[in-house]
Amino acid sequence: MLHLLVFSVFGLVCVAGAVNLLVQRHPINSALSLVVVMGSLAVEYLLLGAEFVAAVQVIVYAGAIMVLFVFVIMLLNAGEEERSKGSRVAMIFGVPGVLIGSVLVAWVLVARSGTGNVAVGALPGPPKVIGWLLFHDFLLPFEVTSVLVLIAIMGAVVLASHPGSKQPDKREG
Amino acid sequence: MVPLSYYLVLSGILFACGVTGFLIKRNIITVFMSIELMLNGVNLSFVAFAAQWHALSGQVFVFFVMVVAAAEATVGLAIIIAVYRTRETLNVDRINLLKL
Amino acid sequence: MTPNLYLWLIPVLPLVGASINGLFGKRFSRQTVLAIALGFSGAAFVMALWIAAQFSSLALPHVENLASWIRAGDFQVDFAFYLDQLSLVMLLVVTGVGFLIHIYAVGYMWEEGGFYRFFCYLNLFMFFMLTLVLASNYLLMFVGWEGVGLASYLLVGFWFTKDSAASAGKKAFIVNRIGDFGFLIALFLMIKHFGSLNFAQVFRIVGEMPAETAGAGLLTAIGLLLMVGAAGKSAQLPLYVWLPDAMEGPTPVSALIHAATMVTAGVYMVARSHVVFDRAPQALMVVAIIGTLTALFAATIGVCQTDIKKVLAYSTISQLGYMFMACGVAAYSAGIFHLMTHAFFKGLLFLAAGSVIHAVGGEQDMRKMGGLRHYIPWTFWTMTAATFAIAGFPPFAGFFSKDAILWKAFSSPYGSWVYWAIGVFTAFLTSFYMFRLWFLTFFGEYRGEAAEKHGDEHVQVINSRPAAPAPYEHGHGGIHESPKVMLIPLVILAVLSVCGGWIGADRFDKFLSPTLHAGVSAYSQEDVAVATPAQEPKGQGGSEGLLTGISVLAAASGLFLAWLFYERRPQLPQEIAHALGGFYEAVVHKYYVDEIYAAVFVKPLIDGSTRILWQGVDRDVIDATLDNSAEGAREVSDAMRHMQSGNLRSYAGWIAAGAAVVIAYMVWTGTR
Amino acid sequence: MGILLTAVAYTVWLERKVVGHIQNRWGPTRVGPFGLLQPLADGVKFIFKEDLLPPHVYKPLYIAAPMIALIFALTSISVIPIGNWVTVLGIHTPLEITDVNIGLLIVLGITSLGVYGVALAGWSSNSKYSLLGGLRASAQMVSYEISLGLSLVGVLIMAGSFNLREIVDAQSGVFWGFIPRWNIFQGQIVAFFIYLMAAYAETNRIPFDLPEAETELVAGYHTEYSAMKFAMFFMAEYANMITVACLATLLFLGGWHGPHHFGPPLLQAILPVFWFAVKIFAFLFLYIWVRGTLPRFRYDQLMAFGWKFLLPLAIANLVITALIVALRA
Repeated sequence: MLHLLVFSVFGLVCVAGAVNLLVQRHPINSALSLVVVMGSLAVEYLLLGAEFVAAVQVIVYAGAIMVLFVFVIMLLNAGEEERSKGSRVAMIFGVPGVLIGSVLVAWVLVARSGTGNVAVGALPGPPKVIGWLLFHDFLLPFEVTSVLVLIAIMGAVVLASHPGSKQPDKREG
Repeated sequence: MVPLSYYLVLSGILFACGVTGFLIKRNIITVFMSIELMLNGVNLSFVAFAAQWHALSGQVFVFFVMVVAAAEATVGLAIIIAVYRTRETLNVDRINLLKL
Repeated sequence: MTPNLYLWLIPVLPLVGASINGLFGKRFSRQTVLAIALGFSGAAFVMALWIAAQFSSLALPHVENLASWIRAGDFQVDFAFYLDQLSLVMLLVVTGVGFLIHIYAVGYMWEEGGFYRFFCYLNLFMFFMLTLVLASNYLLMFVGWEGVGLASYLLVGFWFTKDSAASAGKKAFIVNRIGDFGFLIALFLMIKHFGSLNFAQVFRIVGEMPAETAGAGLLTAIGLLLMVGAAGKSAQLPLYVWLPDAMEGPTPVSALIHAATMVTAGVYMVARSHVVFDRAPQALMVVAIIGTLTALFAATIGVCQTDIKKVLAYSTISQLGYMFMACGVAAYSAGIFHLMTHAFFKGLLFLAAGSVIHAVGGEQDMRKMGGLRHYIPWTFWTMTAATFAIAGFPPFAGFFSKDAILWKAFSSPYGSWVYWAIGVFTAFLTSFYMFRLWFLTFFGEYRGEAAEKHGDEHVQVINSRPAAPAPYEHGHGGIHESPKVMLIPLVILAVLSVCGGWIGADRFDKFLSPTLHAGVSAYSQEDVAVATPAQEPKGQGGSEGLLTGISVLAAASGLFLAWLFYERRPQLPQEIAHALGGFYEAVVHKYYVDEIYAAVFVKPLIDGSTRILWQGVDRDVIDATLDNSAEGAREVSDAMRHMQSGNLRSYAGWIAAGAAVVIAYMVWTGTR
Repeated sequence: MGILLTAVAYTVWLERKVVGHIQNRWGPTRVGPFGLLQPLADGVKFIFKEDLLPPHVYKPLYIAAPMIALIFALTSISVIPIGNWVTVLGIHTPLEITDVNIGLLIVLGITSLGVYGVALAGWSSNSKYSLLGGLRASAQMVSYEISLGLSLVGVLIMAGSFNLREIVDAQSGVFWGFIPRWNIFQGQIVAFFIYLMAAYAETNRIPFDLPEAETELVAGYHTEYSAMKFAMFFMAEYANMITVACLATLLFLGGWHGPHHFGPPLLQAILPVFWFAVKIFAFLFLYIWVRGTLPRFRYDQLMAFGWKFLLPLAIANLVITALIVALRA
C-alpha cells in the first residue's frame, strides 16, 4: 500500500511537472518543472529498484543537462513565449493525433498488457552488475556512444563558437 | 504492490505531454525540453519493462538514452545559440526558412 | 605435391606493367615507359621459359588455385590457373612472340604520340591473353576472352582521332559481341547441365557422356555455340568482317593481336574443348566446313587486295580457316601446330610489312611500291622467309603444319577428300597472293613518289650481323631500312619461320597427346581402327607422299603464276580481270559482304531502332510515361507543397497525426 | 540538522578568526569569550533585518533560489556517516541519518543540484552583476563536477563500492605499523589534489570564487539579496564546505579511523566521531588557510585549468588506478 502511495504521489508530481512545463510560458519555469519531473522520476526508479539509474538520472539529467538548459536560457536571456499562430496543422491534426494515440496506447496497456504487479525494488540494478553489462554485453554500443559524445562535443564547440573568434566556447558536453 | 501497467501508463502520459509540448510550444528551448520529456517517458518504460522481464539490459538502455540525450542536448543547444545569433529569435514559428 | 610455379605471376606481371604505365606513364620519359613495358613482358616470357624448363617434372595437368571467386551453392568458380601441354605451347607463343613484338614496337612507335598509352594497352593485352590461355575454367577464360577484345578495341582505335580507326575499333568490338553471345550461352548451358565451368570437371562429366552420333543434342549445341564464339574471335565466316578493318591499328598490334595471338584464341578454345567436340560429330563437321570455306573465301579475296596489310589480314583469316579445318577433322594437334608456326611467320609478315610501310613513309598500297629489295634488304630477306613459309615450301615451317592439316583432312575419320581438295586449292591461292605481294613490293621498279620526308631521324643501321642468314645488301635513298630494334625481332622470327616446323607434326602430336587425346571417345578410336583399316598403311606410305607432293606443287604453281603475272607480264592481270568481269569486281569488293551486312543487318537495325525503339517505344511510350508521371508528380507536389511550410510545429503535427494512425492500425490489427 | 547548522555557524566564526589572524587582525572578539557568541549575534541580526524585495525581480524564483540552495546543501549531509555502528543502550545504530548503498552517488547528485540555487538567484535578480555571477557559477560548477567525479572514481575502484561506510572500512588498518591505510597514502594523492581543486571550485571558494568576485561583480549572484535570504546563501556555502570536508575525510583521509581503540565502551563509541571531527576541522582549516593566502583566478584561467589540466589529470589518474587494480587482481 505504501508502495502504491509513494508511486501515486510522485507520479502525480511527475504529471503535474509535465503539465506545468506545457502551461508555463516562461522557459525557465518550464525548465524547472522538467527538473521536478526528472527528480520524481528518479524516485520512481528507486521504487523499481534501479538505484544506480536513479542516481545517474539525478546527476546527468538534472545536474548536467538541465543545468545546460538553464544556462542557455540565461545566456540568451530568453523571455516569455510569443503567442504566434504559426501552425494550424499542429493544432488541427497534431494535438488530436496525440490524444487519440495516447488514449489507444493507454487502453491497450491497461486492458491487454496482462503485466503483473511489481514489488518495491523489483529488480535491483547494482552498479557492479550494470557496469559488467556495459563493459561486456554492450561494449560495442558503449564505445560507439563514447565516440558519439566526442563528436557531439566537437560539434557543439564548432557551432557555438563565434565565427572568427579564436577562443572556443567552453561549455561542457 | 503496484501493477506494472501503472508505470507504463505514467510513462505514456509523460511521452504524450512531451509530444504535446512539441506541438504547442513556441520557444525552441521549450520544444527541446519537450523532447527530453519524451525521452524520460521512454526511460521509465525501459526500467519498468526491465523489472517485468528481470533483464538488466533494460536499465543499461537507459544509460544509452541518457548519453544520447546529453549529446543531443549539447549539439541542440549549440544550434539554438547559433540560430539565435543569426535570427535573434527563439520562436519556432519565425524560424521557418530551413536555413540560418 | 607438385611444386608451386606461381603461375599467377605470368599474367599479373604484364598487368603490373600496364598499371604503372597507364597510371603514371604520362609523366615518365619514353625510356622509363619502355623499361617498364619491356621489363614486365620480358619477365613473363622468362617465367614461361622457366616453367617450360621444369615442365617434364610436373604432374599434368598442373592446377594452381589462387583464390575463390564466385561461390553460389554448389557452383564454384575459382581464380585458378591450369597448365598442361596445350597451354604451355600457347604460353610460350604468346609470351615469346609478344615480347618480340614489344621490342619491335619500340622502334615502330617511337615517334608516335601516346607512347605510354600504347605500351600500357599492349601490356594489358598480354595480361588478358595470358589469363585466357592459363585459365582453368571457362569463366576465367571468358574474362581473358573479353579482355583481349577490349585491348584489341583500344589498340585498333589507338589513333582514335582518325575516324576510320575509331570505327574499325567499334566494328571489331561489336562483331566480337555476337560471337561472345554464343560463347556465353554455351557457358550458361554448361552451368545448367554440368554445374561447373572448371575444365577438369566439365571434361570429366562430358567424358562420361555418349557421343552424339545419332542426332544433335546438348553437346552439339554447346559445341556449335562455342564455335560461334570462336568464329567471332578468330574471324571465321561469317563474322570475319572486323579483322580487315582492324588493320587500321598500328602494325605491331596487327602482328600481335590480329595475327599471332588473339585471333588464335578461338582455335585454342576449340582445341581446349575438344572433349565436347569429340562427342558432337555434327558440331565438328560444322567447324570443319566453316574452316574450309573461310580458308577458301578469304584467300580469293586476298588475291585482289592492293593494301599490303589487307592482304595479310585476309591471309590470316584464311590460315585461321586452316586451323579450324584441322580442328574440325579432330586433328587438334595439327591445328595447334599450325597456330604456332602461323604465329611465327604471320607475325613476321606483319612486322616486315610494318617495316616496309615504315620504310616508304606510311604508304600501304602495294601498287605504289616495288623494287624495295635493294633498299631494305633485311626486311626483304626476312619477308622472303616468311612468304615461303606461308606458301608451304619445304623446309619452311608452314610446309610442315599445313601439310599435316591437309593430310589429316584427307585421312581423318572425320575428314573427306573435299576438304583436302579445297585446302590444296587454297594453298595454291595462298602461294599466289603471297608471292604477288612479294613481287609487287620488292621487285620491279619503284612506283611511288620517293618518300624523302622520312629520312632524317633514323640512322642507317645496316651493319653486318653474323647470325643473319641473309646475304648482305645495301640500299640508299629516302627509302631506308628500319632501325635495329625493329630488325632484331624480324630476324629471330625469320629463323623461327624457317626452323619452327622441324619439330615435325608427329612429335608435336605426341607432345600434345596427353591433353588432346585423353578424352577422345571410343567412337573415333573405333572408327580409326575399323572403318579405315585399309587406308592406314597406305596413307602412311604412298598416299601421304603423294598428297604432300601435290600441295607442294600447288604452292610452286602459285609462285610461278605470281611471277608470270607480276614480274614477267604485268599487263596480264588486267586482261584476266576484264575477262572475268563481274566476278573480279565481286572479289575486289570482298564479295560485297560488308555491303550485304550493312543492308541486311545494320540498316534494318538502325531503321528498327529509329522507328520502333526510339520513336515508338522510347519516345511515345517510355518518355511519355515518364513525362506524364513527372507532370502528375509535379501537380501532386504542387498540392502538397503547402504542407512544407517550413514550420517545425506543422511538421511535428503531421508526424503526430501519422503516428496516431499507425498506432490505431496496430491496435486494430492486434486486437482482431 | 542542529549539529550541522551549529557547525556551519562556527565555521563562519572559525573563518573570520583564522583569516583575521592571517591578516594580522584579531577577528571577532567582542561577543562572548574569543567572540564565540558572534555567530549567534549574526543570526539575530539577519533575522531582524528588513527583508528587501528589489523591484523588477522575478519573484517566485527570487524567493525560491536561496531555499533551493540551502535545502540541497543540507540534504547532502544526510547520507554521510560520521562514525561506525554503535550500540548505545542496546540500540544498534549507525551514526548517520540514512545508510544507502549508493551514498556517494546521492551526495554527488544532490550537490550537482545545488547549482540551481546559484544560477536561479543570479537570473531572477534581474541584475547584470547577478546574471554574470549566476552564469559563471553554473558553468564553473558544471565543469568542475566532472573532475570531481572522476577524482572519486579512483577511490571507488580501490574500495569497490559506492557505500560510504564500506569505502571507509576499506581504509582501516596501517602499513608498516604506523602509516594509516588511507586512500591518500594508497596512491590517491593525485586524486586528492584534484578533489581539493574541484571542491574549491564547486563551493565557489577562493581561489575560484569568481561568481561572487566582489572586485568585479559587487557580490555576484547574491548582490540583490539581503537579510535572511542572504543568510541562506551564506549558510548554504558553508554547509557545502562541510559536506565537501566530510567527503574528503571519508574518501581520502580514512574516515573515522584513528590511531587506537582504547578506553571504556562509551569512549570507544565516541572516539571515532572525535577523529572524524578532527579531520574535518583540519580540512576546513586548510580551506580557510588557502582563502587567506591565494589570489583569485581570472575566469578564462579557471576554465582552462579545469578543462585542460584537471580533467586530463583526473582521467590519467583513473586509468592508472584502474590498471594497477586490474593488475593486482
